[in-house]
Amino acid sequence: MQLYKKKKLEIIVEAARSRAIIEMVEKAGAHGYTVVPQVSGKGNRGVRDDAHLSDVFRNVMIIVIAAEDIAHRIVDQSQPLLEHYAGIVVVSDVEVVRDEHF
Amino acid sequence: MQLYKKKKLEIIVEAARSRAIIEMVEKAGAHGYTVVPQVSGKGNRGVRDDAHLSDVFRNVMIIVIAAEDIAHRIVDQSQPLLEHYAGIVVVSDVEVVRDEHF
Amino acid sequence: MQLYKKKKLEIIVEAARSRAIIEMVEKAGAHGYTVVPQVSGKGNRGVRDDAHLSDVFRNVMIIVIAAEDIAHRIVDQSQPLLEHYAGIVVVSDVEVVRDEHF
Amino acid sequence: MNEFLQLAAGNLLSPMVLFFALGVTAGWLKSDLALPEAVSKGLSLYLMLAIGFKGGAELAASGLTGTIAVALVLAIALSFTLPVLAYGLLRSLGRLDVTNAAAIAAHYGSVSVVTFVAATGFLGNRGIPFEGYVVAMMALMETPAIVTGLLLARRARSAAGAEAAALRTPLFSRDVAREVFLSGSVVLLVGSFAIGWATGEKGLAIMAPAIVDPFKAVIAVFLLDMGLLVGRRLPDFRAVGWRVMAFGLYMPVIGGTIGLLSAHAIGLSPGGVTLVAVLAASASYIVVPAAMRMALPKANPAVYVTLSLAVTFPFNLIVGIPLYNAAARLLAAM
Amino acid sequence: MNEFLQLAAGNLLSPMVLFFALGVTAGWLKSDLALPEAVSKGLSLYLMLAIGFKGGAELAASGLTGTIAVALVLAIALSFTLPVLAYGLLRSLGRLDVTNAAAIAAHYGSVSVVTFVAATGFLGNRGIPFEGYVVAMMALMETPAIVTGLLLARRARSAAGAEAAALRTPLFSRDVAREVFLSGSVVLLVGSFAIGWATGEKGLAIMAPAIVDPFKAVIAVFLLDMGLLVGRRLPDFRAVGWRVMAFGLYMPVIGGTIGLLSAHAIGLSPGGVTLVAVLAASASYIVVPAAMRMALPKANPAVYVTLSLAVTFPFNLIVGIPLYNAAARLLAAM
Amino acid sequence: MNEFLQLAAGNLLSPMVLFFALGVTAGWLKSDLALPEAVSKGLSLYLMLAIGFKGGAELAASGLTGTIAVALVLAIALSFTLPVLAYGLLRSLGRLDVTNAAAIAAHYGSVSVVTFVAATGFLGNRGIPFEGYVVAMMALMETPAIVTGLLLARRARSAAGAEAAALRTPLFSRDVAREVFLSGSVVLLVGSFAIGWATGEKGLAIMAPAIVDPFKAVIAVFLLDMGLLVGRRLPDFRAVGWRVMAFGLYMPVIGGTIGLLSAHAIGLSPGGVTLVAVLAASASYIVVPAAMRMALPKANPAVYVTLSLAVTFPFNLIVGIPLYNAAARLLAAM
Ligand SMILES: Nc1ncnc2c1ncn2[C@@H]1O[C@H](COP(=O)(O)O)[C@@H](O)[C@H]1O
Ligand SMILES: Nc1ncnc2c1ncn2[C@@H]1O[C@H](COP(=O)(O)O)[C@@H](O)[C@H]1O
Ligand SMILES: Nc1ncnc2c1ncn2[C@@H]1O[C@H](COP(=O)(O)O)[C@@H](O)[C@H]1O
Ligand code: NA
Ligand code: NA
Ligand code: NA
Repeated sequence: MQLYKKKKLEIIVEAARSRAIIEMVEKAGAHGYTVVPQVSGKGNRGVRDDAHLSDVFRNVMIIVIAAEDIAHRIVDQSQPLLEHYAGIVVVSDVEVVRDEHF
Repeated sequence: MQLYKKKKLEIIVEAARSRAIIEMVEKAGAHGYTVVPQVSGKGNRGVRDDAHLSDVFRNVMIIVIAAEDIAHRIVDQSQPLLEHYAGIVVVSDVEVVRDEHF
Repeated sequence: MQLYKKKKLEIIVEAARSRAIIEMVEKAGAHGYTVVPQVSGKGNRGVRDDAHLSDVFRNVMIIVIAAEDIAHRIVDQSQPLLEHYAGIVVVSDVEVVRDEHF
Repeated sequence: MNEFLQLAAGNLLSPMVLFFALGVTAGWLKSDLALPEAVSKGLSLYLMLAIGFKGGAELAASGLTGTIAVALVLAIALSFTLPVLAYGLLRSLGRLDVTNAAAIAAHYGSVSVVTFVAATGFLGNRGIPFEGYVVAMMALMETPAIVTGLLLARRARSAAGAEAAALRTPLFSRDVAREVFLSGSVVLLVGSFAIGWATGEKGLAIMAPAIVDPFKAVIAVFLLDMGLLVGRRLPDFRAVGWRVMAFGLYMPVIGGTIGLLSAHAIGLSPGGVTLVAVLAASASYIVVPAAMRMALPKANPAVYVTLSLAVTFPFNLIVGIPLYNAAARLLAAM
Repeated sequence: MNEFLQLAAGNLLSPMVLFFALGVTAGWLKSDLALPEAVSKGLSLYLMLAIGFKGGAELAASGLTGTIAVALVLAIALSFTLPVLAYGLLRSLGRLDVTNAAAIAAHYGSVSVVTFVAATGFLGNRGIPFEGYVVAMMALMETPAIVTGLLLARRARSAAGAEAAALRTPLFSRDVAREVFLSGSVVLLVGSFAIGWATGEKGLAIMAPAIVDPFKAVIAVFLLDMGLLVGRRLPDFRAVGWRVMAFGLYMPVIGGTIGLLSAHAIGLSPGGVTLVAVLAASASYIVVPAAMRMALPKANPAVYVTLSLAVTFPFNLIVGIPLYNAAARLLAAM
Repeated sequence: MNEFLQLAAGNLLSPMVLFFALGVTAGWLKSDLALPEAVSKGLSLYLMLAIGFKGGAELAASGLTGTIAVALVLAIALSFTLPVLAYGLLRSLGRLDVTNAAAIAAHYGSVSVVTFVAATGFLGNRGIPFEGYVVAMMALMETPAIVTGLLLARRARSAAGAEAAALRTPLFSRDVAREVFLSGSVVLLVGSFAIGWATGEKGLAIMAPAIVDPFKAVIAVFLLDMGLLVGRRLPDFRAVGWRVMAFGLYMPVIGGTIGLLSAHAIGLSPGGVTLVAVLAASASYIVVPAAMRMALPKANPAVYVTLSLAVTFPFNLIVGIPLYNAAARLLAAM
C-alpha cells in the first residue's frame, strides 16, 4: 500500500496551556489531533506529577500528524505560547496511508 | 549495543473497534502490542471526547513494534477494518535491542 | 526555525520496575522524562492488563528525549535492569527546537 | 390538567431535576465541572445494582404470580414492536435514511435506566406504591429492541438489492452479541435482581444502608452528571436536524401512551402503570449505542446519542414523568 | 488560654486531624498510599455539594434578612481587601518579587473550602451552632481576591515602565475568566447552595442520608488525602524560603483576627464568628492556583501551592481553628 | 457436620457470596462488566480503613491485656512460620522450583484482608461476637511472611553454590523494604487502627455512618469486583498445574487448622478462633505479590496471583469460613 510522508508532533505541555495549544494547532491548519490526557514528567521546570486538587501540576501530551509545512508552522507558533509554561515540542517523520486525511 | 531496525505502528481508533484491530494485529504475526486505554481527539469524524456513559466516543491508541513485512501487512489489513470507523494508522522507523523479540 | 536532532526512547516496562528505570535515566544524564502512567499490553511475557489489586500486572511507558550518546547509554544500562522483568526499549530519531533543553 | 401542572411544578423543584438543570447549564457554559469518569461509571453501576436488587427483593416478597408472567411478556412484546413504529415514523415524518432510522428505532424500543430510576424517585417522594416486578420488566426490555433494529436494517438492505449477501451474513456478529447480552449494565441489573430475589428480606436488610437510604440523593448527583453530558452535547443539535429532533419529543409521548394503556389493561396499579409508560417512552443511551456502533457503523452516533440523551431524556425527566403519572391516575379513576 | 489548650488538645485527638497526620506521615515517608485521583476529586466535589446544599437549606429555614445582606457584603469586602494587606507584607517582610507576591496575595484573599468544612466539623462535634448563610459568605469569597491579585500585578508592571501596554491588555483573558467563574468547584458550590435554598427542608430530607449522616467521616477521609498531598510537598519547602514560609504562618493569624473582629462587629454568633475567621485566615489551593497559572504564568506554582497547602492549611487545621474559636468565645463573653 | 452444612448453605445464599459468584460468571464469560479501577482501589482502601478503625476502637473499649499481648505474639509467630511449612509442601508434593516455592510460601504466611472482612460479615450476620484485637493480629501478619519467603529463597540459592554472593547481598533491597513496610494497605490499616484506638468510642461515633452502617453492603460490592478478577484469571489455571492447584486447596485447611488450634489454646472466643483460622488459612494477593515481584522477579506472578486469588480465596470464602466456624464451635463445645 502506498504510504505518504508526514510529520508527527508530540507536544508535552502543562494542562493549563493545552486549550491554547490546541486552538493554535487547529488554526495552523492541522486536520486533527489526539490528546493523552494525563502524563507526568520531569523537565527544566521540575517534577510535574500531582493532579489531585487542581490541574496545576498535570501534563498532557498532544499528538499531531500533519504535512511538513503545517507542522513547521505549529512548531514556530508554539514557542511564544510555551514561554513561562512547562512544555516541549518534539518532531519526527512518519508515514500514513491516506494523504488527503492529514 | 547493536540495534535492529523495525517499524512502529500507532493506530488511533475508536474503542468499539479496538478488539477487532488487536485480533488482526496478532494474526498478522506481531509478537506484541501496547494499548494506551484512553485518548481523546479530533479528526475527520469530529471530536471524540466523552467516555462517561458508553465507549461510543472513546479512542484508544494501539502501538505495535514489528518487522517491516509484518507492519505492512497490518497496515493493509487495517484499512477494511477502519471503514466507517474513526481511526488512523501512522507508521515510523524505530530501532530495538533484541531482534528476535519483535 | 532551526531544529536539532535528538533520540527518543520509549521504554514500556512493568510498573514494579519503573522507579529503577527512572533513576537510571536521570543518572545517565537525561534532562527530563515523561511517564504515561497506565498502559496495557502483550509481549513475550504474556498479557499484562489488570491494575485492580496491585501493580503486578500494570505497565507504564517512559518517554525520554536525549542526545544520542546519552540515549545509547540509557539503552545499554536498561538491559540488565529489564532481566526477568517485562519490558521493551524502542529508539527513534526526533528533532527539537531547543538544543540545550535536552 | 390542574393536577398535572401541580405534579410538574413539584417535579421541577425537586433536587433531582434542579441538579440536572445545574449540570446542563454548567455543561453548556463549558464550565470545567465534571465528575471523574470513574465516579460517573461507578454511580451508574450503583444505580443498576440498587434498582435490580430492590426489584428482586420485592419480587421475593410478593411471589411470582400469573399477573407477573403476563407483565413480563408484555415487556418483551413492547421492546420488540416499538422500534417498528419508531422506524416508520423516522422514515416518513423524519425523512431519515434506512440505517440511521433503524439505529435510532432500536434505542426507543429499549429503555433508559436513569429515567426509570428518576420516576421511582418521583413516586417515592409522593408515597405512590408500585409493583416491584416492574424492574424485571425493565431488564427484559433492554435488549429485544436491538434485534428488531438490526432486522429492520437488514430488510432494507436486502430490499435495496444486496439481498442474497445480506441474508447470508448472520444478524448478530459475535462481537455484537457480546456487546448486547454481556454488556456490563445488563449483567449487573439482571444479576442483582436475581440476588435480591434469592436473598429476599434478609439480603435487603444487609444491603439497605447502601442501596436504600442514600438512593435518592445518589440519583440527584447522577442527574447532575447526566446534565453535564447533555449540556456538552447541545452543540450537536445541529447534526440532528429539526425533523429528527421533533421525533425525540413526540415519540416518547406515543410510546408512553402505548405503555400506559397496555399496563393499565393488564391491571397494574397507577404507580406501576406510570413506570411502564416511562419504560416505553424512554430511550437507551448506554447499551444500545454501544451495540449499534458495532452492528451498524454507518449510522451516525452523534445523532442517536444526542437524540436519546439530549432530547428525549430531559423531556421525560421534566415533562414526561409527571405527565404519565397524571394520566395513570386519571385512567385509574375512570 | 486554658480553654484554648483544651480545645486544641480535643482537636488534635479528633479523627480528622489524626487522619491528616497519618496522611502527612505516609506522604513524607513516600508510602505508596494514595487515594485514586478520581476518588480524591469525587470527594472534593462531594464536600462542595454537601456544604453548599446544607448552607442553602439552612438559609431557606432562616430566611434572608438585613443582617445576612450585611454579612454577604462583608465577605466580598474581605476577599477584595485582604490581598492588598498580604501583598504589602510579602513585598516588605517577605522580600518577594512583584509577580509572586501578587499571585500569593490572591490566594489569601480567597478561601480553603476544606479548612472551612473541618471547622464546621469542629463546631459540630462540640454542639456549637452557626449561621447557615456563612456558606454563602464562603462562596462569595472564592473569587474577588483574584481580581485584586491581578490588579496588583498589573499596577506593579505599569509602574515598572511597561505602563501603556499593560493597561491596554484586559485584566482578565477569556481563559482566566472561565477558569475563575466557571471553575467546577465554584459552580458546584454556588449551584448546590441555590438548590438547597430552593428545595429547603424537603430537599434536605432527600439528600440527608448522603450529605449529612456520613459528612464528618468523609471529611476525615478527605483530610487523609490532603495529608498525603502535604506530605509529598514537604521537599518543596526549599523552594519557598523561610521569609515566605513565615508569612504562611503569621498571615492566617492576621487575616483571622480581621475576620473575627468584623464578624463580631456585625453581630454573628460565636460559631459564625469562628467560621468567618477561618475564611479570612485560610488560603485557596484549588481555584486560585488554577487562575494564577493562567493569568500570571511567571509566578512559581511550587511556591504558592506549597505555601497555601503545606504551610497555612495545616496551621489552620491544627492550631487555627481552636484558636479562632477560643477567641470568638472570649469576644462573645466580653 | 449437619451444622456445618447449614452454615455453608446460609453462607452460599448470602449477598456476599452471590455477588462474588456473579462476578466470577461475568468475568469468565468476558462480560465488559467492570468496576472502574479507581472505584475498585477506593473500595479496597475503604475496607482497610473501616476494619482498622473499628478494630482499634474495640481495642480501646476492651483495653490492652495480657491475653492480647499473647495473641499478638501468636500472630507474628504464625506469619513467620507458616511459609516454612508451605515451602516444604510446595517443594515435595508440589514439585515446584525453589524460587516459585519461596514466593508462593510467603503469600500463605500473610493474609487476605477481604477474606477476613467477609468472615467478620459472616459472624456479624449470625450475631457471633469476636475480639476486636484480632484486627491487630491481622495487621501484624501482613509482612513477617515476606521475610521468611526471602530467607527461604536465599538459603536455597546459597545451597545451590552461589553461596558467598547470595549471603553478601542484603535480604531486603531498599525498594522491597519500601514495598513491604510502606505499602499503602499496610500503612492505612495500621494507621486507622491506631486512630481508632486513640479516639475510641467518640471517634467511632463520628465515623460510624460511613464505616459501620454500609460496611456489609460495601463488602458485597467489593466481592463482585473480586469475582470479576477471579473470573478473568480462570484461563491462567493452565499456567498453574494441578499439583500446585491442589496446594491452593489443602494449604488453607492445614493453615486454618493450625490457626484454629493455637487461637483456641490461648483462649479466644469461638468468633475470634474462627477469624484467626481465617487469617492462617488465607493468602495475600496485594502486599505480598507486589513485594515478590520486586524481590524475586524470577518467580512467575501469573502463578502466585492466580493461586492465592483464584483458588484459595474462593475456597475460603465459600467453604473455608463456615468450615472454620463450625470447627471453632465444636472446639468450644468440647
Ligand atoms: N528530555 C525530556 N524527555 C521527555 N520528556 C520531557 C523531557 N523534558 C521535558 N519533558 C516533559 O515536558 C514537560 C515540560 O518540560 P519542561 O518545560 O522542561 O519542564 C516535563 O514535565 C516532561 O513531562
Ligand atoms: N491529524 C491527526 N493528528 C493526530 N491525531 C489524529 C489526526 N487525525 C485523526 N486523529 C485521531 O484519530 C481519531 C480518528 O480520526 P478520524 O477517523 O479522522 O475521525 C481522532 O479522533 C483523533 O484522535
Ligand atoms: N511488539 C510489541 N509492540 C508493542 N508493544 C510491545 C511489543 N512487545 C512488547 N510490548 C510491550 O512491552 C511489554 C513487555 O513486553 P515483554 O517483556 O515482551 O512481555 C508488553 O506488556 C507490551 O506492553
Ligand atoms: Na422505550
Ligand atoms: Na482567606
Ligand atoms: Na495465611
